[in-house]
Amino acid sequence: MLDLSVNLLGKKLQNPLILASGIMGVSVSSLKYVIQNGAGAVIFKSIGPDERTGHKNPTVFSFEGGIQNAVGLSNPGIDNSTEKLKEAVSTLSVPVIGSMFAENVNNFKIVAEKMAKTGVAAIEVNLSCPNTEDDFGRMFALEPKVTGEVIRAVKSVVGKTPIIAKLSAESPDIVEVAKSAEEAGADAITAINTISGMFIDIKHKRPILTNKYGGISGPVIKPMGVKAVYNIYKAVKIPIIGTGGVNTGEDALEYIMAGAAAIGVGSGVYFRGIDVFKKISDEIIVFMENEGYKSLNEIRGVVHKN
Amino acid sequence: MLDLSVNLLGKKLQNPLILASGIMGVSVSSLKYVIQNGAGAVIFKSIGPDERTGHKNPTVFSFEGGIQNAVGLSNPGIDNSTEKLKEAVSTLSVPVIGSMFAENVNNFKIVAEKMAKTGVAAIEVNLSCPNTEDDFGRMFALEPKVTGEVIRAVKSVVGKTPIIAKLSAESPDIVEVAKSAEEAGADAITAINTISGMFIDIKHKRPILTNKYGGISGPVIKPMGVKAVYNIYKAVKIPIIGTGGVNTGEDALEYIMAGAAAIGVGSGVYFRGIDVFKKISDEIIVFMENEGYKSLNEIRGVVHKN
Amino acid sequence: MKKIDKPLALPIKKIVRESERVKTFIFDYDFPGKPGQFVMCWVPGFDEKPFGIIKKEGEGFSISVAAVGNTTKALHMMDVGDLLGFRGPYGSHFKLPEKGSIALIAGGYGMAPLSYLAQEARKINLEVYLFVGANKKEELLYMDWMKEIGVKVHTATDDGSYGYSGFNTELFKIYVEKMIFGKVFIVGPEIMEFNATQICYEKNIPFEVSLERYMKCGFGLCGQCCVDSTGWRMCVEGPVLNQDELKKVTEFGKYHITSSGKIKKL
Amino acid sequence: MKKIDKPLALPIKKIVRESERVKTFIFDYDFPGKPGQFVMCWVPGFDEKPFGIIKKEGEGFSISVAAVGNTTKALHMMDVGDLLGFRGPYGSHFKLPEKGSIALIAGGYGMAPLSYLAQEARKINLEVYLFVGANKKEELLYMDWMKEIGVKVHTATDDGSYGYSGFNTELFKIYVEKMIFGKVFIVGPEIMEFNATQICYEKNIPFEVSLERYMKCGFGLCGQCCVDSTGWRMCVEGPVLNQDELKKVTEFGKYHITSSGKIKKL
Ligand SMILES: Cc1cc2nc3c(=O)[nH]c(=O)nc-3n(C[C@H](O)[C@H](O)[C@H](O)COP(=O)(O)OP(=O)(O)OC[C@H]3O[C@@H](n4cnc5c(N)ncnc54)[C@H](O)[C@@H]3O)c2cc1C
Ligand SMILES: Cc1cc2nc3c(=O)[nH]c(=O)nc-3n(C[C@H](O)[C@H](O)[C@H](O)COP(=O)(O)OP(=O)(O)OC[C@H]3O[C@@H](n4cnc5c(N)ncnc54)[C@H](O)[C@@H]3O)c2cc1C
Ligand SMILES: Cc1cc2nc3c(=O)[nH]c(=O)nc-3n(C[C@H](O)[C@H](O)[C@H](O)COP(=O)(O)O)c2cc1C
Ligand SMILES: Cc1cc2nc3c(=O)[nH]c(=O)nc-3n(C[C@H](O)[C@H](O)[C@H](O)COP(=O)(O)O)c2cc1C
Ligand code: FES
Ligand code: FES
Repeated sequence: MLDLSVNLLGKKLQNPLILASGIMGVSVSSLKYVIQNGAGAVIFKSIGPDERTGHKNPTVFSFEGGIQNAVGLSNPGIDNSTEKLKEAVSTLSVPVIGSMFAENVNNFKIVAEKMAKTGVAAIEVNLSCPNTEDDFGRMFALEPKVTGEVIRAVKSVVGKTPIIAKLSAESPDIVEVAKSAEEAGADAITAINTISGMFIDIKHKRPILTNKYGGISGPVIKPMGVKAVYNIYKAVKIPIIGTGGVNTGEDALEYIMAGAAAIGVGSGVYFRGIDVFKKISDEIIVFMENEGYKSLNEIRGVVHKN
Repeated sequence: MLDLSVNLLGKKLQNPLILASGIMGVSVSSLKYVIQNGAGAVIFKSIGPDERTGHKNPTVFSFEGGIQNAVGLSNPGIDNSTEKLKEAVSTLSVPVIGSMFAENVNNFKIVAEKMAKTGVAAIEVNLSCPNTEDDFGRMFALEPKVTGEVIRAVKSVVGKTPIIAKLSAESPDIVEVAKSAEEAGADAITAINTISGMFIDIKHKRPILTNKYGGISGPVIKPMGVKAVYNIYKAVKIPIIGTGGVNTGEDALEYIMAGAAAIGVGSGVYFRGIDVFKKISDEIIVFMENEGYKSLNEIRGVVHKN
Repeated sequence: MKKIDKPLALPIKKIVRESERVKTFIFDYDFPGKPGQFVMCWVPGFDEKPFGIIKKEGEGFSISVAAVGNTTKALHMMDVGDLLGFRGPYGSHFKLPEKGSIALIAGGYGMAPLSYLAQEARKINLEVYLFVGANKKEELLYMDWMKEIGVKVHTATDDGSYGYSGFNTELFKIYVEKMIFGKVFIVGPEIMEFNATQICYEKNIPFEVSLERYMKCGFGLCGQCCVDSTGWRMCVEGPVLNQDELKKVTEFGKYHITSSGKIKKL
Repeated sequence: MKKIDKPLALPIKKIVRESERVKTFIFDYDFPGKPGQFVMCWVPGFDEKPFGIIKKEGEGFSISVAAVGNTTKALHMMDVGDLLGFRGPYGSHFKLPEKGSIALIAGGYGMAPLSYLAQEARKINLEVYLFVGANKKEELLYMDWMKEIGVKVHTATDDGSYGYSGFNTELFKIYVEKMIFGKVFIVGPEIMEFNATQICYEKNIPFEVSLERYMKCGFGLCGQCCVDSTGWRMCVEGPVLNQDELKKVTEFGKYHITSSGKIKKL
């Protein structure tokens, strides 16, 4: 029998498709809805030390082949979120991963410690939001050293909870950053986050987003994501959650062949609907049947051999 | 009367659309053909110290919304090119800009000196090719300091020939790089070059390009280009040739409103045909007529005021 | 129906003051959209907010906006010719029965989507009974238009300045005892909606309600508008829900999520 | 006609050895393309090269490849079921007259596009005279197919092992004196093409020739295939040029550009 299951950080996922952070993941109900539509695991929207309402709209829009967003890390703050995380962990049928951000090492520790206690399957450390430069300065994931520091600090307070470092293709040093995260104790890597850009409305004569810049996701960033995963795979031993522009089974397979252990799906919810998870799974199955594969292990990283 | 002309580096261009380097610009004839189709100026394909045949095919293909290429800086070498450059300068009806690359400061000087003597209107220094890492190492344009060194060296040997520094959005420090180039004497900035990525063919189970990675151009990189121009415009006084994903008048206007003095057009030749230059000019004119503008000066950088 | 997902700049063609708090902004553009669906309207320099789409016969499209906060007040300051940005149409829409009588229960700017629905209903010759509530007479919208197209208008004002003195839901309750409505359509403040749906459940009348939640993306990605306990997105699976769907929305009439993601009681 | 611009992986369905140096690779896929157009064929691990497209009646499509260098030799080593990647169709195509007689002048694998053209010409009942040249008898391609569809085949071999002894252009010159061809189609080594076009110019016969240049992108971007003095791209405006267009191509029969961009004499 054809098997799409993967083992990730000690958990078994029925399929490799993980809801990416910031999409849908605001409540237990919304995650449940995503799971009903076929996600193998889910990641909550990033949570920080304090409540944030985020940027003003327009914060999200879509263009040919992509989404641009500068939601601005809106979230209720960790203290308003722990109950929700616990409820999610205890009621949802797939592994629930928390996501966190902060503006300095100390706050990373505070949030991580509280989040770890909720029992989440893992904590994804968002080091790569491109939309909060004005509030928080340069993203952490640009620098190997800074990334290592944050991961080490987080690791020191989370006990056995696995840590995932979420990286950015905006760093030309992404491979070094990944290595540094691994060295600091990260248990997995997510690559990539959105890539920053600007759209101008020539009639309004201003950027479309209130934040002016915004992170770009969807198909247009897939080649940058695949390249990142391909290179990181060569450099680290920890698993990689390949993320960025996965809309179809073919997209997912590109990442898996580049070496991804699992796949993050975000904008695909817009491009193909909430059942994007089911659709991608089905498409992967068709491909594997045609090619005579039984398990994803047979094709993971296969590009490195050719 | 509506006027699309722009002054750039002491030359008057009938319109702001400049053929980007590496597209069509291999011979005097090919440039003449581009000019017949409406380009306001042309840039030759980058020329280096020695002859290079470039990477093996596949070196170029197109996907939804973009082009990927790793031509690999094929060129006949500067010594086989000076006659061609001179002929272009003396026979073509618009400003002819040379483009150059090299693997170290010394060779940059050698090529630049020879190129300057051909009488080109300017020399674009390609510091940002993402496709020759294996041969040449990391691109120069990632680092402000390295960029400054190269530009200073080039400036020292070219006499009065204006120098354009061609930068990459792959550098998170692109604004610092631009400032450093300006300080070192660059007379203009081109932003941006292609952005590196990877496409895997899941049936072949290998990257499509022989070079594995390749630079991505076309509509998908426009938001990164516009952001770069917007930010560089705030930081430097020298003119910017906004390049990346310009297929339509609207695209060009986004760049101009972000602050671009002129516009590079490359992949648009594929997406809209060789007459892309005429088409874009016409579209800009329609917009300006509708909005009642008489000259591009009225809208250049206007986004910074809103 | 093609969606526009990147804001489309459109100049205001005409502005109509409907009441003290509500203005209608008319655009010369055939924006797609069915009754109950909404557009995201970008007011440059302020914010981008959801408004019900109205396509009055002979016009492009329009939105009717109550000035309640910063953005809507800024919108009220705008002039003919000024540009707004539009995305949409988003969300589910009302489904009319093929024949018979329907009732519309409207509170405040709930009249906006329901006026468009009334027009479509009258086009196919349904009997349309409107139960509209407002604080006072001056707040009632589209009365002329509704009468013109043959809608049977029943008004209720809090101060009794026009029609029934009290809530429109009370008025509806009186009529429902003596009349048969094939379907009821409800849009207004959530408490009004809640009361109206209770009546319909009691009387076993099929209905549709538009459930407004805070919107960011408007197209199903950010999760901001998801409701308990189904997780449905009010910008995709909603805002229009029917009587069976609504039963599963346990938060209806109780609470919603703020823009930071916190729970706020009604 | 939809183009495929990202390599499409297709398994080889059948391989036919046409001659010592030429094999035909057949694919079970209805690739678009007209006679004279070409595909870019990716031989994974080697290179991606241009080949004329052939769509023989009843087959998907095929390419006939002469083993001349690394890539084509690698291609010759491949088996049924192996995958190749295809982009295209690219370039201009031959335009047949509506009636009358045409002559095809083919050298080497020039027979590939001309065989497909011959098929299309016979479909509309044109008289087709083929003047085909090769070193020796064993190098002649598609003789059975051509005869089958009613093409009048005239062969010339350098060693006289089959038909006329000498060049096919000489043979053509003999026929042209006594026959009237409405149009001539020429594909082969550039020197053969040059000689053939000289005859046509002299006799004032309209013709089309396929002018091969080194190709990289195949779709008009890289400039690799541009010719002097027009700057036309042989992957877009060419490879098929007519007698008037060809006059403007001053480099024809003289030189071309190598993959580094240097000029190389014929
Ligand atoms: C599906 C839908 C259809 C709507 N149709 C109309 C309409 O046709 N006419 C009309 O006048 N109003 C309509 N609204 C409400 C309208 O969006 C708000 O009045 C407007 O956003 C207020 O913005 P503000 O900045 O002026 O006020 P604020 O001070 O920001 O907010 C006032 C109140 O408006 C609501 N609100 C604010 N922002 C949002 C948001 N992004 N999404 C949803 N609700 C918000 C909240 O209840 C808030 O308390 C609709 C809302 C939804 C969800
Ligand atoms: C429009 C066009 C149609 C063609 N159709 C056919 C065909 O139907 N059948 C066939 O056998 N051959 C055809 N060719 C020629 C074929 O492309 C070359 O034989 C092939 O590229 C040789 O590659 P190689 O690696 O085996 O040999 P190499 O050793 O690389 O080259 C041998 C010779 O082939 C030519 N060549 C090599 N690379 C290219 C290239 N990228 N573009 C153009 N020419 C090149 C050059 O003349 C070179 O000297 C066509 C060429 C063009 C331009
Ligand atoms: C609307 C939106 C909000 C997002 N919010 C977050 C977030 O809070 N934290 C985070 O780590 N990533 C966030 N992301 C990035 C996604 O998790 C993902 O890395 C990115 O969108 C690329 O994947 P995709 O192309 O599948 O969308 C967000 C993306 C979008 C589109
Ligand atoms: C096929 C191809 C070859 C290129 N070669 C060069 C080059 O030699 N030198 C250079 O500076 N840029 C080169 N570029 C980059 C372009 O000049 C341009 O910066 C980039 O393509 C973005 O613009 P576009 O989106 O309009 O194509 C090349 C681009 C393409 C597509
Ligand atoms: S507003 Fe974003 S999902 Fe509904
Ligand atoms: S092969 Fe690139 S332009 Fe023709």
